[in-house]
Amino acid sequence: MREMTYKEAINLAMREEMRRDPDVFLMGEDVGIYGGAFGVSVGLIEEFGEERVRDTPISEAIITGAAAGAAVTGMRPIVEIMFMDFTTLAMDALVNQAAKMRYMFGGKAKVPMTLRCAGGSGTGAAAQHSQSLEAWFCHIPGLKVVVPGTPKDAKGLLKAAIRDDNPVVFVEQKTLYKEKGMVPEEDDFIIPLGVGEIKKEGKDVTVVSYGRMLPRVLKVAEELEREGISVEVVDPRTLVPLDKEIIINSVIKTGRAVLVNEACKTGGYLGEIASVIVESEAFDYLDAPIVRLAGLDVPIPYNPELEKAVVPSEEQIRAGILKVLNR
Amino acid sequence: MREMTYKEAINLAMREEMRRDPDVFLMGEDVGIYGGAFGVSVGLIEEFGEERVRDTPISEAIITGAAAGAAVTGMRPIVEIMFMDFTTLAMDALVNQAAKMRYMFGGKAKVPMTLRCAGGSGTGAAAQHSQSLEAWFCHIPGLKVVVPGTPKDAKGLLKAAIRDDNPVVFVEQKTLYKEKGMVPEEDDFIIPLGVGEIKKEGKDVTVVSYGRMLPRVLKVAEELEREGISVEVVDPRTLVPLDKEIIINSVIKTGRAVLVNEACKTGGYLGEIASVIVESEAFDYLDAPIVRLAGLDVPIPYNPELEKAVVPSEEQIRAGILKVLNR
Amino acid sequence: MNTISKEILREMYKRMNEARAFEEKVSYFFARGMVHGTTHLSIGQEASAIAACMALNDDDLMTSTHRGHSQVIGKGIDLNKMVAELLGKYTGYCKGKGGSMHIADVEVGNLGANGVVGGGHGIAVGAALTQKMKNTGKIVLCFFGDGAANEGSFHEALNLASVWKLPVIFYCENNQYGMSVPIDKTMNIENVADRASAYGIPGYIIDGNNAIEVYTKMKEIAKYVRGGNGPVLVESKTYRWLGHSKSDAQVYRTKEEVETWKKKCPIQQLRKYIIENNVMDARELDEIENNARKAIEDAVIFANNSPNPPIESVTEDVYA
Amino acid sequence: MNTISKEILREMYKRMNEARAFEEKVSYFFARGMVHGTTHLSIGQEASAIAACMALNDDDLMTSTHRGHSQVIGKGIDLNKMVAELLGKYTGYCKGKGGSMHIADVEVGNLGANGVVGGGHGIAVGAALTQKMKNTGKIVLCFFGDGAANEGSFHEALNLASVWKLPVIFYCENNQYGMSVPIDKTMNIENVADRASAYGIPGYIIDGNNAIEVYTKMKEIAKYVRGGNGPVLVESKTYRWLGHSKSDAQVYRTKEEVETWKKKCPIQQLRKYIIENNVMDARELDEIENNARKAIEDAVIFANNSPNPPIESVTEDVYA
Ligand SMILES: Cc1ncc(C[n+]2csc(CCOP(=O)(O)OP(=O)(O)O)c2C)c(N)n1
Ligand SMILES: Cc1ncc(C[n+]2csc(CCOP(=O)(O)OP(=O)(O)O)c2C)c(N)n1
Ligand SMILES: [Mg+2]
Ligand SMILES: [Mg+2]
Repeated sequence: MREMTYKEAINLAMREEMRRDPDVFLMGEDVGIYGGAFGVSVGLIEEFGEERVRDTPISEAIITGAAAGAAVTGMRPIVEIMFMDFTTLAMDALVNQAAKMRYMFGGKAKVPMTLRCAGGSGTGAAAQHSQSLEAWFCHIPGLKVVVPGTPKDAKGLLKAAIRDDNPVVFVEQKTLYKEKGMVPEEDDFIIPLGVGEIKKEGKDVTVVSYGRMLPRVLKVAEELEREGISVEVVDPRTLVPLDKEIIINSVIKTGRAVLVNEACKTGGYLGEIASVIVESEAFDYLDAPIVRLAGLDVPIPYNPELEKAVVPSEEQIRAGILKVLNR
Repeated sequence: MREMTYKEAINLAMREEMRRDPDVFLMGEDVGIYGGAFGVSVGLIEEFGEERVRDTPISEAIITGAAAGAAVTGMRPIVEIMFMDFTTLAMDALVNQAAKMRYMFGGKAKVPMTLRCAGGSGTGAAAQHSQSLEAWFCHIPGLKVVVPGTPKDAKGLLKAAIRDDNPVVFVEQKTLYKEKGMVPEEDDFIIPLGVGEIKKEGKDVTVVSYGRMLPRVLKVAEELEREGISVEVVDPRTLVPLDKEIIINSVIKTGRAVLVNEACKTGGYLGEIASVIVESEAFDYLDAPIVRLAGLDVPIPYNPELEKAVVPSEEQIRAGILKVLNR
Repeated sequence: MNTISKEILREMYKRMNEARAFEEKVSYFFARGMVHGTTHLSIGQEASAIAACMALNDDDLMTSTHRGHSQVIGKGIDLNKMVAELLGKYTGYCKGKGGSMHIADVEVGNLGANGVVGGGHGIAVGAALTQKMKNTGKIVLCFFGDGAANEGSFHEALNLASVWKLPVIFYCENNQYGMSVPIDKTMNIENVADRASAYGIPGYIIDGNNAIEVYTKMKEIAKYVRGGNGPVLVESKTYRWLGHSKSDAQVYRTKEEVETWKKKCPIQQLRKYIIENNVMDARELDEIENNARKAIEDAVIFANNSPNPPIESVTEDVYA
Repeated sequence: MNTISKEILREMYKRMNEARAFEEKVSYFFARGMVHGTTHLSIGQEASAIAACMALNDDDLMTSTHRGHSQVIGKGIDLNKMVAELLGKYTGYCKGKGGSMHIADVEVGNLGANGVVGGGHGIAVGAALTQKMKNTGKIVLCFFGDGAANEGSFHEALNLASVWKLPVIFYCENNQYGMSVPIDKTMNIENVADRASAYGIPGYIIDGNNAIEVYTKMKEIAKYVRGGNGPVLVESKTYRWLGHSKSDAQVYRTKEEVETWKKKCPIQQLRKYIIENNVMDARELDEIENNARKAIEDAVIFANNSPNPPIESVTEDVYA
């Protein structure tokens, strides 16, 4: 175990996997000597050279399509799309090609590629550089979707994603890049996709959250703990496949659920999680309506105060939890 | 009122709006002399000429971007993207440009464009020509999303979409193109966006459905009626803005809700509708868990029997309704 | 020209006749509503597709298109599995899940037909990247149409392949139309091949109805690409005889135009060449033709006798 | 050459100095963490952007880029509103919602900077289509970078505009790098302008650091485009002096390279030209420079005195 940032953890995961398996390589815009727009791949080109750390032209569609083509012929590409917003340029490659090849071809292909991208607001980058679009990918069978909320999860999940034989969309959180945490250094530390984690145990209310909102939720949960309210915080970590059991069991235990993410509320993945709960046996245990706390249904504005107002604040999370507790 | 097909109703809506307003024009692949892949624009080029019915190169991204650019400078373009699956190639233009321009520019722009596309399976066109991706668009503030389920709605809603000052994604249903219904012929027949309709009144259970599944749901509802079960069928018609009231009021009345659509279940818009219900006062009236009946989480297969098995059948809809009634 | 062996010519003539017979059969099926979905036939384009494939090595790779029957038959394919796939059978290449637009056989390097115009560009580039990184000596043949040359993916693919010097042949089958729209309404230049200069790569124009020319030139081109010189753009001028897909009234072109091109039938041209050059006689060629037709009939019997996919299979193979 | 009026030269020199002063101020703000977000400065590219804009009519349209400050100042802009927007104020062009990357003023034909590389291509094409359909006689200037020329949207846009003969100037500011990657690693050709031939349109190369050349050539080019001859591709060779965005250690290029280009300072070149041709003397020019700096200081005061947007405005203007 060593303390490192979320960014370093991702860097280390790539480094280890590239050392382990010569078929793993990285491509993307400015991933080479620049180290990626957020510095995530710093040092990789020095260790692995230009053949395996490939600066590309600004061509998101073809980079992603080429990853699919390389994957289906035996490589294990990692593609970096600089901002999640620019996956809009790569949707055919990802959704119509990579995600569907295996099924369309009757199971006779596998597409082991990982698409990394940086999601979320909070950096003053405005409407075209700040979206949280994970719900889109979750809606596409054939894709797996991961949103790590801690450095440890980032490392373990990215390694699992790279080793997975399916296309995985790995959504990094810009505002977490510099967050620190203890991270196992063993090469074989893997967090399997589809396994959530109880980030804090509790008994009065379940809060399901992931990614950037997680530290916020945990902070509020600890404050409330001191006030005598016991909050259980569940982090699914992977959105597809979703660890439904861990969520359902927690809600059965607490009888109350608050769901928190940063993405726009309407059509977001919290709707799915809420539905999974109400469709399950947990429905009968629900003592209060489920509360979804999500981003406002607006593009991300530039002004810092407006930008902050778009995503759930600690106060709003606190209020949401108290509301579901009827306090 | 005249009986016509869904396809004819769409054609008529475009024709009327193009006659009324010289700024309205249509562009897309093969929309001219071919009349569109599904024959929806048949005859328009004869009436309006090549300037206003524009065959384009196969370039979805730029057609959509050009629509945004034409709209923001004073035209009211209708773009046809042949299959909904190919909106994957136009997502930047639609999502990062058209949807956000007004907000990013502080309200000083409007983007009155309509993007028509054909969604859904059931025609043997397999995985890349059959998707139902409406949930994606619903997640993007700035876009409106319409999925008409009858010829009448198709006409009234398309006219509203064309007259709307925002980008509207108008999702046509391939398998409904030849469905017939009575359609008002008045030029000023408009169905406002955001207003749902109770397609059949009932008191025992609410079924919310739209688009292709609607005729199926209505058929089952009528059968059940004869068996003494009174089903209310609510069609939101526009998914964004969503007529929450009509859904909530119905569920308050019946105490039970079944949601039916064709799109893949995970991450689909039914999750949003379910959440809207459980977040509202209707939660307290719910006598049973909400049931979502949606497409399987698989790409659309080619074999006709497999293809049928992917979307909710009449039997499954019937079973879902009975389940929520504990029968 | 005479350097093409009899063996190759025989195989070429065989595959071209198989493709023709296959598609005539498919056309028959569709006309009678015996198959569901749609299909895009390449009758008239057999030389363009098949001779190009045959100029490559068996273990080279390819991406095919919505109009891909001749392309995959050119690559060498099991006709039984192909007809079975078209009929949605479990014994088909894709276990009945793909159909006409998604025939693939990844193991032998057929990376799949594609329902998305331009959808194969990225896959071809990626496959070529694999060959380069693994130093396999194999090259990739990327089929696409004139219409696809206007998709952004065309541009990004040719650019990326050119800067990375990837071993891929971008092979445009210019059949003069993208669906109903003639090329002069979708491009402001004479030849698709002229776009090669935008990427600093060679562009070639070949007569796609002349199997001998296609084969000979593609042999040279393949050698160049295999030599590590980077990608090329080849434009094969040809024509589709039938409508774009099953439901096409063809109001956008004249009967005369179609008739002119039918006179340039690629199969008849090859036949003539073979006979005139005394490689085989008419009887031998007739036999090949008959066998081709028979092979298709046999494949239809195989497919008809094949089971449908079990309903449970609908949820199989989404993930590996 | 001497045909450029004193008035124009004065305005050009003024705007170039305003752009320089504006960006130096922005750079200062960022260095001190006084602004949030990021920004892309165009110091060194002022002639390329401003002289191009000024060669067009005031009521012509334009799309700008992430590196758009000089472009919009070239178009003619209210500096107060611009600085206010940069500082996220309610009095800014976008009421504080857009910031550096989204300055727009649709009413005067500035259709907006764009955070998406290549994102302006479609908008420019559509705007040009409006001009053609409404027969306004106006044309559209579409700015983009060398890096953007590798996006699919570049290809689709030039192709569509060329077949529809739309009045748009595709204006590539080739500053040699897309972020950290030099153009020779992202393109296999010498000049972006060479891509014009792929669309059957004229391509021009101009010295983007020479305002006189930019202005003169763009005047001619604008005339051609306004004449209904369809689009053109212009490549303006230039260089950005500073890093790509606020956080760029510039390890990908040498100090010497930067210094060489600084010697070709577009403002100094224009100054020299004006003096040598006796259009204005050094004192006059100094005054323009000082006024430019003062205008920026005034704008900063204006912005600082402006209110932040009210929090309620966060949900306003999503829909019309
Ligand atoms: C991205 C995309 N857009 C549109 C279509 C519909 N479509 C199928 S084939 C076709 C024409 C393709 O023309 P071309 O590339 O010349 O190939 P051809 O059909 O002539 O062989 C079109 C528009 C599609 N399948 N994919
Ligand atoms: C679609 C997209 N991909 C990547 C980026 C990140 N990005 C911003 S500017 C830039 C470089 C653009 O290069 P160029 O077009 O040459 O313009 P320049 O910055 O040199 O003015 C990149 C990669 C982006 N904003 N949009
Ligand atoms: Mg064609
Ligand atoms: Mg550049």
